[in-house]
Amino acid sequence: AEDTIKVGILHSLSGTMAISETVLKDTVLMAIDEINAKGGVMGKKLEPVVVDPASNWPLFAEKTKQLLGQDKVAVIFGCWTSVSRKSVLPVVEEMNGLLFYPVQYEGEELSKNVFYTGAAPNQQAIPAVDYLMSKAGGGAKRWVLLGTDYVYPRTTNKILRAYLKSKGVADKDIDEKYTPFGHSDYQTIVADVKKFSQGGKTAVVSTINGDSNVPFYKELGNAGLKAKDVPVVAFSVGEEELRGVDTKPLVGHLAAWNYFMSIKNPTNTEFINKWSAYAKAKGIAGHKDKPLTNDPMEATYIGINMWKQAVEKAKSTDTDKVIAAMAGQTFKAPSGILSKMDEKNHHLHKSVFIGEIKADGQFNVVWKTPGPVKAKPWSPYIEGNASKPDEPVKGMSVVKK
Amino acid sequence: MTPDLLEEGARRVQEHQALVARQNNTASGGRNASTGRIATPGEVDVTHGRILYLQDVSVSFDGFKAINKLSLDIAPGELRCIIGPNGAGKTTMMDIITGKTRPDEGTVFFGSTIDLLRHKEAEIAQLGIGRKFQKPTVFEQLTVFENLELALKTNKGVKASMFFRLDSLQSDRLAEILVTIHLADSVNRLAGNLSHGQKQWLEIGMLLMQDPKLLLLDEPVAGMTDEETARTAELFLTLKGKHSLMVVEHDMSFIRTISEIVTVLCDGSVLAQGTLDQVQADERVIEVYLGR
Amino acid sequence: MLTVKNINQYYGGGSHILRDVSLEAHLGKVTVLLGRNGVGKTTLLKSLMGLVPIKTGSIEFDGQQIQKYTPYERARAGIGFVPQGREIFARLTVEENLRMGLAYKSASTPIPAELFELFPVLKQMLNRRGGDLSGGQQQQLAIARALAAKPKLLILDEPTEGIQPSIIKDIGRVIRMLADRGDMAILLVEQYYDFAEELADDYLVMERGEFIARGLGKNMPADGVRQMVAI
Amino acid sequence: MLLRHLLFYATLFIATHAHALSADEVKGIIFGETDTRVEALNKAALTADEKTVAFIQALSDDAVKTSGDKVFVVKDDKAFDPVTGAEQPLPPDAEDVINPNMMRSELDNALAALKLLSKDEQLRREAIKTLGSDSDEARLPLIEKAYAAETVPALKDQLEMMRAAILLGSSDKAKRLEAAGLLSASKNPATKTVLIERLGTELDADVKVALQAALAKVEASLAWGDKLGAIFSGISLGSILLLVALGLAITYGLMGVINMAHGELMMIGAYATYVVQGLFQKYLPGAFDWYLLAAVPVAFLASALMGAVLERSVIRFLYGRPLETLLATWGISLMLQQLVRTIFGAQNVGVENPVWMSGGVQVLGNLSLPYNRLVIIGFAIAVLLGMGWLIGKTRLGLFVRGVTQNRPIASCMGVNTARIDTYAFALGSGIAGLAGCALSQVGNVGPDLGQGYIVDAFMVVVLGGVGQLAGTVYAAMGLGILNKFLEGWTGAVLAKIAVLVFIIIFIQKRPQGIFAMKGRSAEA
Amino acid sequence: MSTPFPTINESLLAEQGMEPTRVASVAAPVADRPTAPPTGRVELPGKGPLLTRSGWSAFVIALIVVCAVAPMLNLWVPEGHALHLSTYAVALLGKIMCYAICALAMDLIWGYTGILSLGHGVFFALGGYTMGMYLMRQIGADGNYKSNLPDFMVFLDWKELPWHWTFSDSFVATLILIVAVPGVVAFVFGYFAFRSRIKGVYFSIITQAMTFAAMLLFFRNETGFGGNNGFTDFKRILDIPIATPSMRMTLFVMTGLTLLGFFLFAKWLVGSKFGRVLQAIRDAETRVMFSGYSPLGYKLTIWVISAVMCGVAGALYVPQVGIINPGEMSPANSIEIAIWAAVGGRASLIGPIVGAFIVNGAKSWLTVAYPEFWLYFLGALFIGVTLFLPNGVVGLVKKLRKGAEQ
Ligand SMILES: Nc1ncnc2c1ncn2[C@@H]1O[C@H](COP(=O)(O)OP(=O)(O)OP(=O)(O)O)[C@@H](O)[C@H]1O
Ligand SMILES: Nc1ncnc2c1ncn2[C@@H]1O[C@H](COP(=O)(O)OP(=O)(O)OP(=O)(O)O)[C@@H](O)[C@H]1O
Ligand SMILES: NC(N)=O
Ligand SMILES: [Mg+2]
Ligand SMILES: [Mg+2]
Repeated sequence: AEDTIKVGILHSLSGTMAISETVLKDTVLMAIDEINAKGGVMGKKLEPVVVDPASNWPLFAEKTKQLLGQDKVAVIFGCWTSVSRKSVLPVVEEMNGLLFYPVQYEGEELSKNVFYTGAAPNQQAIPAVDYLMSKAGGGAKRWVLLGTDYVYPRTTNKILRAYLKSKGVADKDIDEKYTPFGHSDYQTIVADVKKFSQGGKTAVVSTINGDSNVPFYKELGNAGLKAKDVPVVAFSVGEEELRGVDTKPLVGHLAAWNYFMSIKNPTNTEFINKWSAYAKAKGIAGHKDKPLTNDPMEATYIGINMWKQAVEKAKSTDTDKVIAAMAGQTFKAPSGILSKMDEKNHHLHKSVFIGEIKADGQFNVVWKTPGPVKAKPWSPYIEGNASKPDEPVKGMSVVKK
Repeated sequence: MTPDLLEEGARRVQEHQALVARQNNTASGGRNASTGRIATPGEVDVTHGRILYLQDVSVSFDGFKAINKLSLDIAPGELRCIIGPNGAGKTTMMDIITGKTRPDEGTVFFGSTIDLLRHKEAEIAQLGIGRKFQKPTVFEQLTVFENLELALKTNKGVKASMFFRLDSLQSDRLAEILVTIHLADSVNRLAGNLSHGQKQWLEIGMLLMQDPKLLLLDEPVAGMTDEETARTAELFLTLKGKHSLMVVEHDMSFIRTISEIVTVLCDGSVLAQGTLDQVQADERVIEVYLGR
Repeated sequence: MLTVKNINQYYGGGSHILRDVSLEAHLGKVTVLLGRNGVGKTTLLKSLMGLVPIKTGSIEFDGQQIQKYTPYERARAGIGFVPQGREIFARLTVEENLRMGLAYKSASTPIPAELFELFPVLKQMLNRRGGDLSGGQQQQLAIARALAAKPKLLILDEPTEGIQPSIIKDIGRVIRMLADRGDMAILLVEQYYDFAEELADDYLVMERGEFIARGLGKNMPADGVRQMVAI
Repeated sequence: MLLRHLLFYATLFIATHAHALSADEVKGIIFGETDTRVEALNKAALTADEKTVAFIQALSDDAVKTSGDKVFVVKDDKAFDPVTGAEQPLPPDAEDVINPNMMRSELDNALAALKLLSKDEQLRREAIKTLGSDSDEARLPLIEKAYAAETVPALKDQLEMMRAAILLGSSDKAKRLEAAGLLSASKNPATKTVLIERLGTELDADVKVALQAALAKVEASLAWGDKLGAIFSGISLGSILLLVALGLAITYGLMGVINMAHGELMMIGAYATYVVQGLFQKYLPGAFDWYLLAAVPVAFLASALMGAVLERSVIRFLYGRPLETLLATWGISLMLQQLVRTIFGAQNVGVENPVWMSGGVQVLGNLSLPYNRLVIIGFAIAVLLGMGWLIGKTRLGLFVRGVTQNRPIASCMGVNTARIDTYAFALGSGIAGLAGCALSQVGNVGPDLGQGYIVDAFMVVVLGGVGQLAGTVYAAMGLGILNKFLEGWTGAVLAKIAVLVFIIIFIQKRPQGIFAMKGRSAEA
Repeated sequence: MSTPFPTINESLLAEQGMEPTRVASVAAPVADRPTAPPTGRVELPGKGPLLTRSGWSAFVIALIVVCAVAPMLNLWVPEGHALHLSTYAVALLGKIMCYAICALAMDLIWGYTGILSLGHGVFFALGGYTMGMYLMRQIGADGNYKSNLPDFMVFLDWKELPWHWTFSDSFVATLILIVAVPGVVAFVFGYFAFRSRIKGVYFSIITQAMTFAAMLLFFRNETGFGGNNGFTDFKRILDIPIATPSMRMTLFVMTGLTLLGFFLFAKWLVGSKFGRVLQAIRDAETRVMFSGYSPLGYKLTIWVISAVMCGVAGALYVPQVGIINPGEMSPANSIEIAIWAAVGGRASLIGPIVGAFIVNGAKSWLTVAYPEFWLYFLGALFIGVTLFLPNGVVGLVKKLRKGAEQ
């Protein structure tokens, strides 16, 4: 056991989240193969430990205990939903483990034991709204904030509402709507959006998550709500989600991410090729025929590579040493930038891209930030956050053995 | 209404009017101290000579009148036999008495104070009306013993049943009944594994355990051998007097052994009433029921 | 017509119900089977229908060995069955119940009109659900249903139970008539002794899963069958 | 489509001062920031000739590529120079021209404006529809010209509305008043937008009053569309609930199998549809639009077959033990989900609407009924009638009902109960497959598809009254319409909660569902 | 005429230690001569003891394991030692014991009374949330926002605790509410449902509707229970840090004791006449009514008892797994509870407990050992149990034991 380093992979392979998370497990496995092929980390091979928390939040915590306590993994790559992360958090903190979280989320959190490689709200939501307000984006004046009823959409919309207000948008021009998880009938919602849009140029910000997106987009297409009339910008819809949608009627609707598969640069080409080859070789269902990459995959990939660099820098897999070594790590990201881990706040600096859906399910990048944006996990648009330190607070009354 | 019922009714009306007249003459304004009774709630009051009293009861199912202006009464301690063609409404009548079916109209009284239409099935059972179904219904997953134990007359509240223990008196009674119903050797068998006839007996046993004031027995000897039929008849005769019984049967020899008054139901109302010989001689009864 | 040899039957718990039971039933004859409650009459009939498995023994019907047949194959071979406790299809209408009786006939086979002559009440209630009928009406329906397909062997398990006297008489007449036509064998389980005696061409008395007496119907009084059944 | 365009080029009225498309114009339209591209486009459009039109059309169809500063129009795998029309080799590094929303909208408008003067009435109609919401003042002369030339009264009216919408921005108060008056007769939702926007900037009190009056009238005429729309979406949701529940009405309602794998049988139907789609794409691309028709029987058979296998191998041992069926079918459902994950992957797969199911009929200005919803409603009715006939009127149906009520006795009547059970379960499963096929047209096709509907399906069957087909129909429609009615009022989340609470309360009133069986037969 | 009631010698009615068999398909000893004439002496089965001798020994062993062996192996045996009971194992066993309580509760209502609840998750969650509220308050001002209000409330801009949090800072009140909240909810729901005589699947489905509606309600942030994230990041209980080995062990032992206690209680309950009335209701409710029992009271009583047991399980569960969220109310979770009971064997009390351990143990092991295939195994387990073990695992054991005896 001494000649390998164990790496925990904590993504749901069954249950509702398997749709999104399974591919992240494969991404980690691919990266591990790649690292091992190049000689591993500090001369040791990485050994993946895959578990299935089955989209069950308490099970995430239990599996984390097992990974850290029984299997003694050096690091965990995992979680997608915020609630799964929240469930895992006390455990990694108590057992002083290390978690890399690869999905965009609502912020309002900063743990010493977690590295957030997905976007904070200011790295995704705010730029997207800026774009839609601009002339090129259509100059939206009215806003429908549409989401699945849970914390990530609620928080994001709260931040957006505050932001829009600061830009002079009146309350009557903002319509906030939520649907239950797994909601599958969007007729009323789309009809409402249509009606709302009669009152002036309207844009829809969608934080609809997971399975509901397909029926939502199908309904948009049915109802003839075209992007040029009412553009919809989504924060949880990427290449993988569009796999299940007939995109022809959706051309022009938008998504904001820090990575798109369609971004053209050599790093990305290499990344896509690597993934395609891996998916073929392993016969990953779906991807072996139509390989797709997306933002959380990129974030996962950056995460594991940065962790490798940090371990090598620290010359140890000791959590505290690796944490220290992570600060300021850089990695040439498939999105085309030199991605950097913030010195303090455990979040990546990320470029923001706005893409429009193309008929083939890919995205046209129509706008991007001039350079990487530093994450603000504590959004200034939420009261009381101004005084928050931009780094994990140490010694949070956790009792050690 | 049959003539004898009419007569009976008229007699009772006269009696009642006379009583009212008498009472009104007293100084206490009709409240005659010596005849005044306190109607105890839940206790059946049979001072008027009737333990069960149905008047003008009708019920229909999807337009089909199963019971049609049925009037009938039974005296305390009486053993009344009810016969009538298949579909005459005998079982439906029992359904009404026991609260299983709500009539569309009419009154049903247990004694002179208890309006059965205001009570639920369990309450009616607790008031003292026991019933044996046409199709034997026992607790199939419980043993014979447990079936009888459950039927035992006792406090049937939740708390009481949690702390219930069979006392020796009750044990004796249970044992007696086990013998009566020929299931003494089957105390621990599951009721569901009994044969049809054994279930019939078990159900009768449960009824005995319940010790009701009024027993409604829907075809109790169906599927029994002649010998057992005879034993059943014997049993019913011993019950008579202490209990009131209403027995529905198609077995004429059985009826003959036990009957005093026989009521013939047809198309939901009383067709004839009298001794067995009387009704057997009645042309209408022969026509619709007995056959030639 | 029907030859049963040495049937042994056990229920799940291991209790031995039928012990080496053998019997025969012939065309044009009514064979009456008597016995007290719980001796195994119904179990025997169910074994004949294939509703309960038998451990050993053979059943020959109309020249075929049918002990391996499923119940529906036995029905198709020409056995009609009136089960104890009526067992009509409660949520099918009377008409549909009768149509079920014709299940293995071609779809266009009409319901024999004579059934309605026999049991006029059924015609009246053709569209009522079987389960809503009175007990006796259900029993009539059950008999009619078994007759619908004109079986070669008719098995009846206490068919008079719960039926009004006039109809019992009718049923008796029908059974006699069917037997006398000569194209049907009838096996009748009955508790109603007088009825049984009147109809019996042959009789069998069962006690604890065994036949303790058998003989010709006309000898029943002489053989003291009534006493046997009465302990 | 193609034919229409050819016709368009042939009949296009060319403005007198048209001049040929220049290379500079092309570059201006293709390269640079969106703003400047739009400017260049509109300039070119004013003096458009045939080539310009063809070029704009190509750009709008995403058929233009660039390589360096060279521009190519691609048609049938061949590249042409937009200016000369000469065929050219397409460099391998050629890239698509990206048209963001704004650009695309301008392209459409420019094309529409050019088509306004077409001789083809259909083209004019389309053009008017496209331009409907656009009140660009620069286009006024064109519209007036078209108005003068228009002969079809309905189109003339619409052009007048467009003219009025533009005039609303006129500096002449009288014209604005006139425009407001004209617009009040509009039934077009776009008019509402125009009026609201003008109201925001209007200073003149008289005009404001007129605008408000017009707005009120327009809103009143739109209200109808909203109401009908809500009812339609209720019926549409109801039809989906019905489809989802019908199969269960057999496997559960009639056979008493608490079939937790019902959802997965739908999922199989949906995946079967996906597979058929794939086969058509591969082997019959020409007939792709009709793949769904082929998918219907395939989905039915796939699920029916799976149902038959399940019945033979598991369910048949469990008749009379309904609660055990819950456990076993739950296990089956887990396995089927994982099976699909193993074969098709954990992600959703894409099932496209055929062209004839995209879009919808415009019934009112603000009410269009999507074809796919209409088709599904029709499909649900067809399945319902078919199933009703099969169960209620055929011998098979009679046997199914008989067997499910009393298996041993049915077999004594000569019914091969094992076979009937298999048929019945396969039928219920097949209908689930049909539901899955329909669902693939409105929602996800993924391993979770079934889980999303199973609870609803049970609610519908039970609310209707177990074993009551008519009840199932009422329950599905009732819940669909109630849900949509509440949703418009309380939002989707509270509506869903309210519907569930409604079910709980309703069952208190009718403990056996809407169509409770009455009388003794219910207990038997 | 001979009297139909022959008198019986009292001494012959001596108590027999026989316990009546009550499990459906384990056939009772069938008398080979069913209609043997009455012998004149009737042996009535006496009331069996609460547990048999071996039952008591097993119980005592379980008690010792929970209270002494487990703590010793966890706290004193050093890590790395072969006998060491890891923290992970303690947490896992603790969790499964909570589930076992639910399964036991399910058995009372489903196995014995024949009422299948597909909404027991809601009671579990209510108990859990009640405990969770207390634990949230115990965080004090140590949360992200350094406020006395729970973080999610700060985030929602709430300035004070909503009314339903009133008693959440008192441990005693919390203990009362853990029983009272699921109890009252169950009472109200059950009262109306049973009064309307809702039965069978109709009842099952409305319980499912109930838990589904509750889940959606709790998902909403405005409801005031932390929305989708629920409660997590607990720090203290009774002002004692929660994430310590000794606290974990304490919770473990308490869970074990609760489970054993509930087991005895349930055993007593089903052994009483009350328990037999429940089974009678399951088999023939009409007959029960005509025997003079009002099923409403009986059903309601056992329903509330069952709900309260689930609530207590939920309250014990939350501090051990460290999170409570609306996912616990998803219909699938409630179905699972029924499945544990069925796998172990319904109407046997010990069965559901065994079932909970088998299913959850298998799940925990398989999700690690075969993360991609475990659902096949689990699915096959459910199918296999139904097909081959109609009385669950316990039924199999009984059968084997019987076979061995013969
Ligand atoms: N729920 C119901 N729906 C329709 N008809 C019914 C219903 N209940 C009873 N009936 C009809 O009412 C009539 C009376 O039935 P009931 O069972 O009371 O007859 P019965 O006198 O007990 O007959 P039997 O002697 O055959 O048992 C029958 O014709 C029966 O078909
Ligand atoms: N499913 C069963 N499991 C175990 N034992 C059974 C089962 N069914 C019947 N028995 C027993 O088998 C014996 C014979 O029953 P059977 O029903 O054949 O009697 P029967 O002669 O038809 O009686 P009856 O005249 O009462 O109908 C009885 O002792 C009965 O208790
Ligand atoms: N963090 C999210 N997308 O739940
Ligand atoms: Mg009757
Ligand atoms: Mg019998």
